[in-house]
Amino acid sequence: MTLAAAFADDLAFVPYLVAGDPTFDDSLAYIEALDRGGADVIELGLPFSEPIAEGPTIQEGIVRALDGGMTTERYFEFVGALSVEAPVVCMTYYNLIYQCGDERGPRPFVERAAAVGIAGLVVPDLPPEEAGPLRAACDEFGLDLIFIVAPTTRGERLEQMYEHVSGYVYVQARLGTTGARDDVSEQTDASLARVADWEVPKAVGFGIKTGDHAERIIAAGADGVIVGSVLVDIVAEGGTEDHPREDVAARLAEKAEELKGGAVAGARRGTRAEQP
Amino acid sequence: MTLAAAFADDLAFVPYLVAGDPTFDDSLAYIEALDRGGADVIELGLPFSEPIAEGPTIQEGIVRALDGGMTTERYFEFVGALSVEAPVVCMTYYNLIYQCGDERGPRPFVERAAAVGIAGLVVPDLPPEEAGPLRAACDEFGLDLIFIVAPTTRGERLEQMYEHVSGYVYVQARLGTTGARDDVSEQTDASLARVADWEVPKAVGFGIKTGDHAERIIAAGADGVIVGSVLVDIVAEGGTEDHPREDVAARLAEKAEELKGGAVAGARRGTRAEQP
Amino acid sequence: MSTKESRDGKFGEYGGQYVPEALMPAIEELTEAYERFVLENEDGFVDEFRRRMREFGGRPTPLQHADQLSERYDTDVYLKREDLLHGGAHKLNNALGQVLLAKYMGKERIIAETGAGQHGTATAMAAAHLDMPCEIYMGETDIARQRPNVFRMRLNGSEVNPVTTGRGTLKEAISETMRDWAKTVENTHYVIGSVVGPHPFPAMVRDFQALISEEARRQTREKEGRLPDAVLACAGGGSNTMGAFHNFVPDESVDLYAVEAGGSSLSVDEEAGVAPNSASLSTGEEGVLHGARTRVLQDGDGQIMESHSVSAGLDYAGVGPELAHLVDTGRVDAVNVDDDGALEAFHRLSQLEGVIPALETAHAFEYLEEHHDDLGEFVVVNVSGRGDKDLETVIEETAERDLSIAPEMDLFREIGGGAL
Amino acid sequence: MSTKESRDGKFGEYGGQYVPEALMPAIEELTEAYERFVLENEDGFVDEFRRRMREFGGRPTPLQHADQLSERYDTDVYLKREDLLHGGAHKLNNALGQVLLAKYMGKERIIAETGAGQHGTATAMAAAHLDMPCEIYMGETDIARQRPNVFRMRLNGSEVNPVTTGRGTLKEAISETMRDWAKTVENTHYVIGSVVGPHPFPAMVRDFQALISEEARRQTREKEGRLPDAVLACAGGGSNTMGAFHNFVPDESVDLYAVEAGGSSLSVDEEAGVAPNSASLSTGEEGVLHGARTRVLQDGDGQIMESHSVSAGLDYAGVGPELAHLVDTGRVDAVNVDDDGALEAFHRLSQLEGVIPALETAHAFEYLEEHHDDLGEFVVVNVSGRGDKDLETVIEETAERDLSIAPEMDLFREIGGGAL
Ligand SMILES: Cc1ncc(COP(=O)(O)O)c(C=O)c1O
Ligand SMILES: Cc1ncc(COP(=O)(O)O)c(C=O)c1O
Repeated sequence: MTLAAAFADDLAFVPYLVAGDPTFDDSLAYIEALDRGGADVIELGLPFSEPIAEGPTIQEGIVRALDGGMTTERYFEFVGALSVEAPVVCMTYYNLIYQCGDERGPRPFVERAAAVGIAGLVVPDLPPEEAGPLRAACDEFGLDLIFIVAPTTRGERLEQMYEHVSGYVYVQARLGTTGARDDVSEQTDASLARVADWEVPKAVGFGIKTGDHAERIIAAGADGVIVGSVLVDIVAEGGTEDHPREDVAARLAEKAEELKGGAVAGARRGTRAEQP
Repeated sequence: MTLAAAFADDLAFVPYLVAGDPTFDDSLAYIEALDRGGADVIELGLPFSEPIAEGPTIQEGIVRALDGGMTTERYFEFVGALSVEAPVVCMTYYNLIYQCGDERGPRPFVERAAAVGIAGLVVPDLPPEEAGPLRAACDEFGLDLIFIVAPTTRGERLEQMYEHVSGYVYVQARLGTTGARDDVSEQTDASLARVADWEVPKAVGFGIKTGDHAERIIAAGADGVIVGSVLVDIVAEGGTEDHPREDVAARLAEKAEELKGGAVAGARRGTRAEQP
Repeated sequence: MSTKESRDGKFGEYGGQYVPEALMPAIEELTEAYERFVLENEDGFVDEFRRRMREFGGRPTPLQHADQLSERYDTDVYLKREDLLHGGAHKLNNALGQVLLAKYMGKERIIAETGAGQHGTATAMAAAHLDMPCEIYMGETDIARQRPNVFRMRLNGSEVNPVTTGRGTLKEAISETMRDWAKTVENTHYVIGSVVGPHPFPAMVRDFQALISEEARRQTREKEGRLPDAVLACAGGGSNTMGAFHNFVPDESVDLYAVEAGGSSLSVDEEAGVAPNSASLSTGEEGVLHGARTRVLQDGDGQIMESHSVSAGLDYAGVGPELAHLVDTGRVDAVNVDDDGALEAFHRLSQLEGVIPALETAHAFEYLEEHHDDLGEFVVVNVSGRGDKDLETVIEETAERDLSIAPEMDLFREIGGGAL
Repeated sequence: MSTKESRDGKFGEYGGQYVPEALMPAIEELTEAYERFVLENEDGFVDEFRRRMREFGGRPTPLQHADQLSERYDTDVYLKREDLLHGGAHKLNNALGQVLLAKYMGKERIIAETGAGQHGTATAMAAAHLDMPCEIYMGETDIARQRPNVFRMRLNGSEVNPVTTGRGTLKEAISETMRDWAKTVENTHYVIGSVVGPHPFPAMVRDFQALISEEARRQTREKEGRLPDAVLACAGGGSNTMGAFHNFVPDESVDLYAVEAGGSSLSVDEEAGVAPNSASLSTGEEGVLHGARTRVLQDGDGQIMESHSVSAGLDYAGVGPELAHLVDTGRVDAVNVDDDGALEAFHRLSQLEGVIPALETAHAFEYLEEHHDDLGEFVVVNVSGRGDKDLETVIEETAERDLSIAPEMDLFREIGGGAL
C-alpha cells in the first residue's frame, strides 16, 4: 500500500518503534501487534548511535536495539520478515543512509529499502537544502520522502520542504524533541494552519500519549497522529516473567487500539468530518 | 668555677645535652652523670621551637624536652636543682633570651641566669653585629658570651667576634649543623689556626663522637672538645625497662669517660704538651 | 576577522547544517548574529571581545623560546602559551566569545556540553564573568571521573546536569544539549566546545580561536624576523588547531601539522564498534556527525564508533569540517602520536622546560620529538592547555607503563597514603 | 629597582641577619650578588629577569575591572590577576628571580622549602626552565596532604625530600633547608619562599615581587587616569603583599591593607602553644624568627606557636620585617578576616566574577565585602593565586560549615563515588 492510500480513509494512526528493540524477534512481534491494533502506517526506526533529535525514551530504545545487534543489513532483513498490512516508513539519520553500500551517497540505501518494500523515509537531521540527492534516489525507486515541519518553520524553508515532500508531512506538535507529554500544544493549531494548503496529508507527532490526545489532534484538523515514546515506554517496561513477549505485544495492541479509537473519534467530531 | 678556670688544667671536655630531655628528672640525672664522667664545662640546651642550627638528632631532643614541659622558667629551676661540679653554659636561641621577663631585651634573662649560677651563654643565631645588648648584660652580671667561629668565618667578622667573645671560643669543626660524624675534618686545623692568637681557650665542636676523635682534636691544638649529638643519641635510645634512667645515666657516664680520656691522651701527645 | 568558508558554511564538501528542523531557527538566528557581530563588528562586539580576552582572559599569551628543546633538536622551538589563559586552556577564547555573543543576541541563558570538563569550566567561567545563567550537560560517567572540573563549574555558579542515557559520556552530553536547545532556542544559546557542529559554529569558533595565530604570527616576526617553518597543534575537535593555523593558512611557506591522538592503535574493531584512537583525520571516513559533514570514525554502516585517547580532550569521533577540508586539499598535514608517546612527551616537557602541558598538548610535542629533523629550523608548538587537570591520569597511566623518563614516585610509598 | 631598607637589611628595628655563623658567608655572598645583579643590573640580570617573566611567566598580568563586584559595592574594583601567572600564583616572580640569580652567581644547585607546595612548585618550574638541579624540602605531613603539588614538583624534575622531624610541616622544612644550606653553601642557593628570613631575602624577594605594583600602578593610571584609593592584598609571609604595595608606598593617597588570616579566632592558647590564626601583624609580638627580627606569633617565653589558617599559604607564625615596619609606622593597615569569611569570599568571587581565587587571596576579598564603604571609590585587590589547588579543602570546609552561599553538591551524591 502506498502512503497516500494509507491516509485515504481520511485519518491515519502512525505508531513508531525502534526496529530490534530489544531483540530482533521481540521487535517483530511488537510491530505486528501494532499492525493488529490498527496502524495505518508504521514508522520503523533504524537505530543510529547519535540520535540528536530524540528524547531520552527513544534514545534508550535505540541503545537497546543497537546492543541487541541491529545493523542496516539486519534492518532490511527485519522489514523483509515483517508480516504487516500497514506500509512501513523508515526513520533514521542521514549518516546511515549516506554510508550504506559501496558507493557513497544515498542511492544504495534507497535501492535496498525499495527492494524490501519500504514505502518512505523520514530523516530528522536532513535539512531540505541537503535533500537533493536523496530526493532523486527516492524518485528513482518510488519511495516517499517525508519532512518534519517544526512550529518555527516558516518562509523559504517551508517552501523548500513543500517542494521536496511526498507521502505525508510530519507536523511537529511543539518545540523540543520526541517524548510523551500530558497536554496538547497550542502550537499544533498554528503549525497545521501553516501547511493547510499542502496537498499531502498532515500527520502530527511529538508528545501524543493517549486516545484523548489523538482525538483532539485529529479534531483540530490533522490527517493522522504519529505516536512513538509512549509505545517505546511499553517496550522498555517489558512483560511478565512467564510470557514477556506476548505480554508486551498485548499491551502494545491495546494501546494502539486506544490511540486509533481516539483518532477515529476525533475525525467524527472534528472539522474534517464536515469537509469533503 | 669560672669558664677560664675550667679550662685552666689545659684541656676541657664539654658535653652538651638538652635540659628536660625527655623529662625534668631524667635529664637532671643525665647531666649529673656527665659531670661524674669528667665534664669540665656543661653546655645545657634551653630548647627553642625553631632550632635552625641543629641537626636532626639534637632537634629531636629539643622536641622531646618541649613535649616534656620545658620552659624558660623551668630551665632556671633545673639549673638551680643541678648538683654538678662543672660550670654550666646555657645554649639557646636569641628569641628566648630576648623575650624573657617583662621588659623586652636580653637583660632580664641574663639577670635570672646569673642568679641560678649560669656561667655563660652560647647563642647560635646571634651574629656579633647584633650582640651589643647581650654583651652589655653579660658584662653587668658577670657572664661569659661564647661565639661560634665557622670554617668560613674570616676578616671583619672574625674581628667582631674577637671583640665580643669571652669564656671560650666555639670552633665549628666543619660546615653544616651539629651531628655526630665519623672523621675529623681537615677544616678543623685551619679554623684553629685562624684563632690561634686569641686569648680565650678554643673548644672544637660539631661531629665529635669518640675518644679517638677527641684525642686527635686536642692533639691538633684545641683546648677542649664539645660533644653533643652522640650524647643526645644515648638519651634517645633510652634504657632497659626495669631501670631506664639509671641505665642511660650509666651509659652517658661511660661515654663521658671515653671522651674525656681521649682528650687527656690528646693533650699528652699533642703539640700543647710542649707549649707553656 | 575574516572567513573563508562559503556563506552556507561549506568547506568544500564538508560542513553544512545537518540538524533537526526544530533547531534551524536557532541556527539561522545565530548565523545572522555571527555575521553581524563577529564579522561586521556591529555594536563593537569584536572590540569588547578582544578587550575582555585581554583583561579577563590574559591575552596576549606569550610566544616563548623553549631553550632546552631548541638545544635538544638544534631547532628554534617556540611555545605559544595558551596554557596561561584563564582556566588553563585555549577553551576560554571560544567560550567567552560565544557567551558574549549570546548577550549581544539578547539571550538569557547558556547551555553547553562537556566531556572531560575543560569546555564546561571555560563556559562556566565566562558565564559567571558575564552574569549569565548557565547549565552544563555532562555524562554521569564523566562526572564521576572529572570531579574537580565539576566542582569548578559548580563554584562558578553553573548547574551541572548529569546525562544518564547511553554510556554517559561526551556523545550523549552533546545529544542532550541539542535536545535542550531544541526546546529553548528562544531564550537560550548553546555554546559548542570546538570547531564542530552545524554552521556557523565551525567558522565562528575558529574566528574566536584565531586570536592564537593572529598573535603568534606577529610574535614570530618580532622574535625571529620571519614566519616559522612549521606550526604544530594537537587536534581533537580541532579548535586549538584551527586557532593556531588560521592566520598562517595563506602563508604557503609555513607547514601546518595537526597532531591527532593515535591512542593505543590505529586499527579499528568494527565488530565492537570501537576505534582505539581518535584520529578522525587519519583513519576516519567522510560522514555526517553532530550537524556537519566531516571526517568521522564510523563503521561500514555509518554507526559512530567509540573513540579512545589517553587524553580526554582528544577523545572524539569527529573533527571540524574546515580542518578536514584543509587536510584533503593538502594544506594541513594530519599526523598522529600514540598514548605512550604522549605520556613521554608530557614528562619530557615538564622536566626540560618547567611547563606541564595538558595531555592533549603533549601529542604535539611527541610529534616534534619524533620528526624534528623534517620540520625546519623554526617551529611553533601551540601549548593548548596546562596539565594540572591530568595529574591523576598521568600517575595511573605512567605506573602501568613503566616509562623510563617518568620520575620515581617512591616518596609517596615511603610516606604512605592512597592515590593522588 | 629601588630599595628602602638600610644597607644591613634593617627596616626600623626589624630585619637583620640572625643566622648561624656557618650561614653568614652564604648570606654575605648573596647580599653582594643582590646588590650587583638585582640593584645594579650587572650583566643585564634585571633585563633577563624581566624578559623571562614576560615570556615564560606571562607578565604583565592584567588589571581587570570586576564588573559584578563593582556594581555590588558601588566602587570600581579592579583585580590584579597574578592568578594568571605560570604556576597559578605570584610565587613565580620570586622563584624565577632567585633561580636566575643563582645562575648568575655560578651556583649549581637549588634548594627550597615548601609548606603547601606553592613555592615548591614555582621553584621546581623555574629550576626546570633554567636547567638547574633542584631539591625541595617538605614536611611529610604536608607531602601526604598536598599530593598534587608534590607530583608537580617531581614532574618538573625536582627531588622532594620528606622532612620527618618534629611535626613535619613548614617550620621543620625551613629548618631542614637551612641545615642543608649550611653544609652546601659553596655550590647551592637557597630559594626562600617569601619576604622573610635574613637580609637580603626580604628586600630581594620584595624587589622580584614588586613587578606587581610596578604594573598595577601604571595600569591604574591607564584605566582610570589616577591612582587607586586603596590596594588590598592577603598577607602570609607577605611577599604578594609587599609586591603589590611597594610602588605605591610613596603615594600617600593610596591606602594599603594587608589582610591576614584571622583563622578561627584571634585569641591564643598559650598553654597549648597554639594560635588559632596566622595574624602575626595583628596579634604577634616582636621577636626573632628564621633569621630576622619581626612580628611573630609566640608565647611569653618566646617559643614560636603553631599557627592556623584554613589557607595553607597563610599558615605561618611570622611575617616579613618590612611589612611589620610599614604597619608600625602606620603606612600599611594590618587587618584580618577569619576562616569562615575567607570561604564565603572564595564562593562569592567564583560565582560573581568567574575567577576562582586561592583561599589565601579570598581573605582580601572578604575584607572588601565587609569594609567596602571605607575603602574609597577605586580599589585594587591583588589576586595572588588561583584556587584550583584548594578545591578539596573548600569542599570539606564548606560541608562542615553549611554556608548558604556555597553551591549544592548533590549531584555527586546522586551519582555516587567518594570525595573529590
Ligand atoms: C588542553 C586541550 N587541548 C586540546 C583539546 C582538544 O580540543 P580542540 O581540538 O577543539 O582544540 C582540549 C579539549 O578539551 C583541551 O582541553
Ligand atoms: C596564592 C597565595 N597567596 C598568598 C600566599 C601567602 O604568601 P605571601 O604572603 O608571601 O604572599 C601564598 C603562599 O603560598 C599563596 O600561595
